[in-house]
Amino acid sequence: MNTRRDIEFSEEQQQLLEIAENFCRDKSPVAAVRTQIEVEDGFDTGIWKEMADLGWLGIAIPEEFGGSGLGMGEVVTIAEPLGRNLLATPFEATTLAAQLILDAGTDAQKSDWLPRIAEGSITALALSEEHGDWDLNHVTCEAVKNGDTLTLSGTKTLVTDAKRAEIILASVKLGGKTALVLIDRSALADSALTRETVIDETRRSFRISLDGVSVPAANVLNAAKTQSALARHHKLSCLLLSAEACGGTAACLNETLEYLTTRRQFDRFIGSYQSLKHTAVDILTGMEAARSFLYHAATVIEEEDGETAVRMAKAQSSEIFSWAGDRAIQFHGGFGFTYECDAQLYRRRAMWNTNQHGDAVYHRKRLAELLLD
Amino acid sequence: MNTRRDIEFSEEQQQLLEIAENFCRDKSPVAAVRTQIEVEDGFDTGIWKEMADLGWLGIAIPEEFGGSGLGMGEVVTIAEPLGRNLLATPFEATTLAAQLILDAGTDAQKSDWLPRIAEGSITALALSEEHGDWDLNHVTCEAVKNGDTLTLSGTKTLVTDAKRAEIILASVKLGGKTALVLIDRSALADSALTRETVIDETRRSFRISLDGVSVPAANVLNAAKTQSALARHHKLSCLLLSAEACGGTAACLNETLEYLTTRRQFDRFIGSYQSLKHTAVDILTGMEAARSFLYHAATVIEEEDGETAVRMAKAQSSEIFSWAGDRAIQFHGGFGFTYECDAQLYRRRAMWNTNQHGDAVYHRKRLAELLLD
Amino acid sequence: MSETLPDIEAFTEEVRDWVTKNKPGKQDFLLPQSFMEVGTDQQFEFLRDWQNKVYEAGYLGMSWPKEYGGRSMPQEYQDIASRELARQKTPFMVNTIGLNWAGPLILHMGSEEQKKAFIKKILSCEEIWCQGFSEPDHGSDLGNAQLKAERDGKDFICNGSKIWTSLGTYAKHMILLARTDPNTNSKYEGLTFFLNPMDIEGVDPVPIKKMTGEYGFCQTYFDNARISEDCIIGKEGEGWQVAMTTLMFERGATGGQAGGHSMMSTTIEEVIDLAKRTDRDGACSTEDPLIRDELVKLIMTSRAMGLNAARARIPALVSERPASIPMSGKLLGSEYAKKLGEVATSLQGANASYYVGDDNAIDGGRWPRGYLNAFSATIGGGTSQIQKNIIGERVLGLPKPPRTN
Amino acid sequence: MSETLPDIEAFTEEVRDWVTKNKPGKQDFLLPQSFMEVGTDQQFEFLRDWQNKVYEAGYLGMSWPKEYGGRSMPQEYQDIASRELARQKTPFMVNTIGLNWAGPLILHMGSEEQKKAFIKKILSCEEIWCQGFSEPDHGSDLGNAQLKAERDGKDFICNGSKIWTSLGTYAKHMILLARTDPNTNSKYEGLTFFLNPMDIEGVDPVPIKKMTGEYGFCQTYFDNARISEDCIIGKEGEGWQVAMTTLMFERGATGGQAGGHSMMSTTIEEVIDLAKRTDRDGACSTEDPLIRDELVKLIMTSRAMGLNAARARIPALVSERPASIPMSGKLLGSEYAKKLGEVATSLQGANASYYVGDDNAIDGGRWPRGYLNAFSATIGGGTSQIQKNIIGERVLGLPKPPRTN
Repeated sequence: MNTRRDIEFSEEQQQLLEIAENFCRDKSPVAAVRTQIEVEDGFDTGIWKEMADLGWLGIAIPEEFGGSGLGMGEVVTIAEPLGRNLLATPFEATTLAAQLILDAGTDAQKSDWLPRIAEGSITALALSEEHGDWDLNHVTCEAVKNGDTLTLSGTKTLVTDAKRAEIILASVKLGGKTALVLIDRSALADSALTRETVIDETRRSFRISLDGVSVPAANVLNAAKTQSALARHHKLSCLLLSAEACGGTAACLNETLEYLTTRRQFDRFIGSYQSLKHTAVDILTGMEAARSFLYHAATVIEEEDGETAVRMAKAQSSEIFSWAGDRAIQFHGGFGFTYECDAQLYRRRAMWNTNQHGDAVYHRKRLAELLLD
Repeated sequence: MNTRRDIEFSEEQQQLLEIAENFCRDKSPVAAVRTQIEVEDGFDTGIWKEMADLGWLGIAIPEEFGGSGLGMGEVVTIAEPLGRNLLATPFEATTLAAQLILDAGTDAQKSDWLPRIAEGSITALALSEEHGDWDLNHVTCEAVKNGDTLTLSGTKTLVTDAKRAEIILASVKLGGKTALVLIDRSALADSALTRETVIDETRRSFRISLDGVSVPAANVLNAAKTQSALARHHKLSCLLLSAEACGGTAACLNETLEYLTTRRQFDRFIGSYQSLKHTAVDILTGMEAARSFLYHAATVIEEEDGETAVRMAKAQSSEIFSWAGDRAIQFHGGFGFTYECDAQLYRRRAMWNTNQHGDAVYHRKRLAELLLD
Repeated sequence: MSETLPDIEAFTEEVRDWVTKNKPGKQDFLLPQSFMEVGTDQQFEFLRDWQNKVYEAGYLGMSWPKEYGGRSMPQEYQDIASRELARQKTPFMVNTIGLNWAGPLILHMGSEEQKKAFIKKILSCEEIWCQGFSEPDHGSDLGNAQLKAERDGKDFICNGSKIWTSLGTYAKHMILLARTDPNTNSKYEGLTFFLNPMDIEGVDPVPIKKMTGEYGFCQTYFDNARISEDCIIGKEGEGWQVAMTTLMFERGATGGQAGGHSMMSTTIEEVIDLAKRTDRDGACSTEDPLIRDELVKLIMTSRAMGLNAARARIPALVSERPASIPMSGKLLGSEYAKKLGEVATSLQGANASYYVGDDNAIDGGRWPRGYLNAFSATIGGGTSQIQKNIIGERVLGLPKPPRTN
Repeated sequence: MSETLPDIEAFTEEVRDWVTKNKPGKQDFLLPQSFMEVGTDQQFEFLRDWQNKVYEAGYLGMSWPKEYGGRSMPQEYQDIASRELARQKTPFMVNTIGLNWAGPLILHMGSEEQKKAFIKKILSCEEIWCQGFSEPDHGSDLGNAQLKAERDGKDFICNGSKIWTSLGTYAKHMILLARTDPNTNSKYEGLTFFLNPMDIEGVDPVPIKKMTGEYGFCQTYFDNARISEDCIIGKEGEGWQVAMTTLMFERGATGGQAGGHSMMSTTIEEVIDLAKRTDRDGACSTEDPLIRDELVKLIMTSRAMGLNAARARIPALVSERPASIPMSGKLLGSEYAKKLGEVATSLQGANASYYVGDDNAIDGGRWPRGYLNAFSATIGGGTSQIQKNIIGERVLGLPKPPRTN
């Protein structure tokens, strides 16, 4: 009869959050972020290795496959600080790929691939296509089976960190149904990858041509489990995007507050003007709501109410992160309009974040179906 | 090739507007409005007679029927000041009823009824029913024809000024189709009328039972013209409601500004605080937009673009009037919460106004059909 | 009983049973939704009896000390009881100022005599309390209180008036902020906080008509009213600090309140239910995509407040700004309640124009009335605008506007 | 020609034909949308040539005096030409500061020499103008300009820097607000307004990278730059009044500008067109009810601005606050433009993340870039927040905050 608390947060999560916060603060001050923007790979492989060594890539992978057997609630405690410090790594994609394999992989696939991921093999997700639709079943790439070999064709887009990835998990149509295929990066020629120019300059995004690529037929994930795995993938993606957005909003708000409390105009600190002060409060309360949704979603993500919870988190966090970034630019005045001002980093990140896996309007539409029908 | 101006405003309109503004200011200061709230009829019959003597009831009635043969653009110049001074009279309903008769009446009906209206016979519109739907064809009242007589049944709601009306124009189903019937008020027993309690206390609204009421069959308006007359009625109603809302918003804003420039808190005039000042500016710009839509709609109301124009006017004016009233209460602080503060008069009027003939969301939906499909 | 605490589960069940058995049925008059809306004797007496019944059953002031009328139990038990009373939509506790402001204040800093004299009667509803902070010309600016209290021997002679004294005509006591020294450097000095008896000569509460058309507030006039210095709580001249302490109880930043819910809040579930009973454009309102979006936004706001409260209980998840959630509650809750009333009203098409008193009014006209009444919370206790100043300054550390004098 | 004015209809047709025949075709580079976005020489030269062509054809500065290079015709003709240039989406007039600020100012209060020297070359685009009002530390607070100009005989020695000087590297002249007397009672005194040559020693415009990743502004450093007193416009020490006059031209409250459009504004029609080319939830975006509502709101905002302008021409319909519509134009237009970019971007689903330079970017990435660039107008020339102060104070008569010093 005890009422279940809406948010649970274990000792373990608390420790992880603290560690991750300190790690990200140390490794990714904004100057480092700007350096990585200029660097080809877009992230520091040394940092990636440290993350792997900390066991972060295996957090939600069962112990039998080399992970620590925790859950997505623990992953969130890493993703939020990463977002806060704009530390763009393949962490999210790699983690999500592992979950797809866990959900739909055959025993052999799990044994073969999960330990590699847990150790830090960068994994890229190739699920998007040129149409830009958020529906994971809207897939036009194809796979044709020929004996033990699959021959692939078509183009995947917005594949982050594909160049440095060791594994690529792609969606294709196989016999008319959406299938997930594991591709060893070495099966792709370098020329199959084209770097994309995206709004969030901390990202390294690629378009991948699958034309003529062959993979062993054994690399297809279990067809019977693919749909449920994709559904869970959508939820988990939204969860991590929400975590990233919550972290990003917090940093963006702090950056703005710093300016509002030091910049003077008309002989007053500009933060004393209500038009700025009250908006900052609106962002604060919006962010608090987003973070409450986030940790609630992290608590119930694997339960029946998980979908509702995570859609709320994504809707709220997308909207507030975008707004916080927008106001950060505006409130920095002329300086906000320059590349030098960090406000743009957050606003650009928010655009990327919002445009992944559905924006606020999209998720509210789904929520209406869940809650009103 | 000369570009037609989007808003036209004749010398005649200008004069009418001036006269009406002065008239309403003189006759309906807010103290008089509060007096009328306490009075049974809810309006001053002396003022009504003066309005009739000024020829206002016949403005849009052709000269052959005793009017002055002007158009709805001229009526708007009366309706806006009436709204501004919360002068609740049967002006709008009477004017709109005349237009329905003009549009769908037989020659005999026009000759019989229009001169009476032009002279000031109060006319009530009985078009609503208990379902509260804005669709004028959603009618459940019935008329059954028996020789030269129609026998009516059912209940009409939200009939303003029915008690003092000499003529009632009601919608009923006749042979399955919506029909409009002229009812001499004397055909109704007093007991058929029940006064309604409505949010806008300046209104006198009634529920009318038509059960057992008989009227001559000759009182039915031309069936072939009824649908187009109702469509035009909807547009004209929206036009006058928009005018009323624009006037009401202007008065409400001024009332608020008066407080903001005289009330001090924390040693400052409260209007110097940006949270109040900027909101007042938002109301101003929203009101300017509403008024521009209004006079554009008044210009083109009888043309092809009239529907689009008037829906924009209604959507914008409903929304801004409601918001202006809401903020007026809030910005008056504790005083705003009292019956004594005039803010509530505007807010209540805005609720009534918005809820007639479709709110902003409703009209934007129709606009989307007009503009995007 | 404070030694052998009942089992939580058993207690929860006990409360649930008691409430189910004892909650009042539907009345033939429209109940007010908070103590600020009590407009008739019938409403008042009904609510007073209900609070007394809840107290007698042991479900009010449970964490307050036993010696003054409480039960000295952990707050958790009261929370369970309060939640259950709210969940079953029982009437609110009418002695709100006593339970949530005066009581906690007296327990916090009152004298032993004051505790003995007042606390139990607050809980039992024998003595109603009202508040005398706001004045007609200084709404939100409490520091500018001008009601004069001039010392005359061991008494103070009071002149002036207070406004928004809910239950003023029923109250036995008022918590009163008055100016005992008009010649101070700062307006925040020279104020004194009294526990003022309402039945003395020269104190006259006059009901004010609200914009809803109903009653619920008074303006309380002081005409040479004589108050004893024994009525002071805190120290003479330090009334501002006492008032701030009191407001902390209200703004929910700290605990100490007696429990029991103080509002019969409208819920989003009720609005959804209403939506299902209304049509838009020839179909059920809940099929309209714009209405759906609006309802989902409201559901989210509602859930966010609940989840904020849950998160606020986990220190690691509120470490950056622990005051943020507690201090925002009043702002968010009051604006949400107003929005709820507004949306609910808008669902009713032309029928939204009916008001309380009309037979055709949907749900007796509670929705438009609810919207209007909701302003009491967006205005009272510090307007939403002032709440944002406070949050901006105290939680976000943003600067105040420069002092002008 | 000023004596025998052409027939309006014939003139309208003549302009239309000319524009149709002469407007430039599509370029192989993405054109900037305003003078604040000119980032490359290629863009600049193209735009300069186009303005020159329009001027030579007689469609720029038509209402300016013949003796200085204009045509002394009624404003109506210029308006027709300007509208047609905008309607056919021709490139904007790049010498914006010259045409809209410096030119009107010089005509209004310049000396005969200044008029002769500058006006024609502004129109022909032979000499580009830039503005030097804002400073790095005093963004919106023009009255606080600190760039020092110390008198030295008949010259002034200038030190300091100005920011947001668009076209700084191309400009021949700058309208410059500098502090010639640091010891005044009010910060608004002691300022002087110069028509400052950019090619003198010690003036150094350094391009600033914008958040879009492109260039378009400079910070202009003054290092012992020597300006002659002949460059003063107005009187020494009265620069504030001159600056305010100049801003009046920008804010559109008064006329006098040379005409020709200064922005290639994004239109709602383009956004609707985009919506028709994108999908949402498996159907065309224009079928999504929420998107439809958003688009209708934008159409309404767009129409309202046009209708406001039409109404502003009818004195009887703006008699209560004649300044309201003209003074709100900048606020409404700039916020609308930003919203347009934001909504347009949001229509693109996951593809909204592509940016200028990507082959997959819809319409070359103009939408997210347009959204970001739109901040130049919500920030520049007085932020939207400051615009609201100005409208609140000057149009609504609301009090300013109390002076703090």
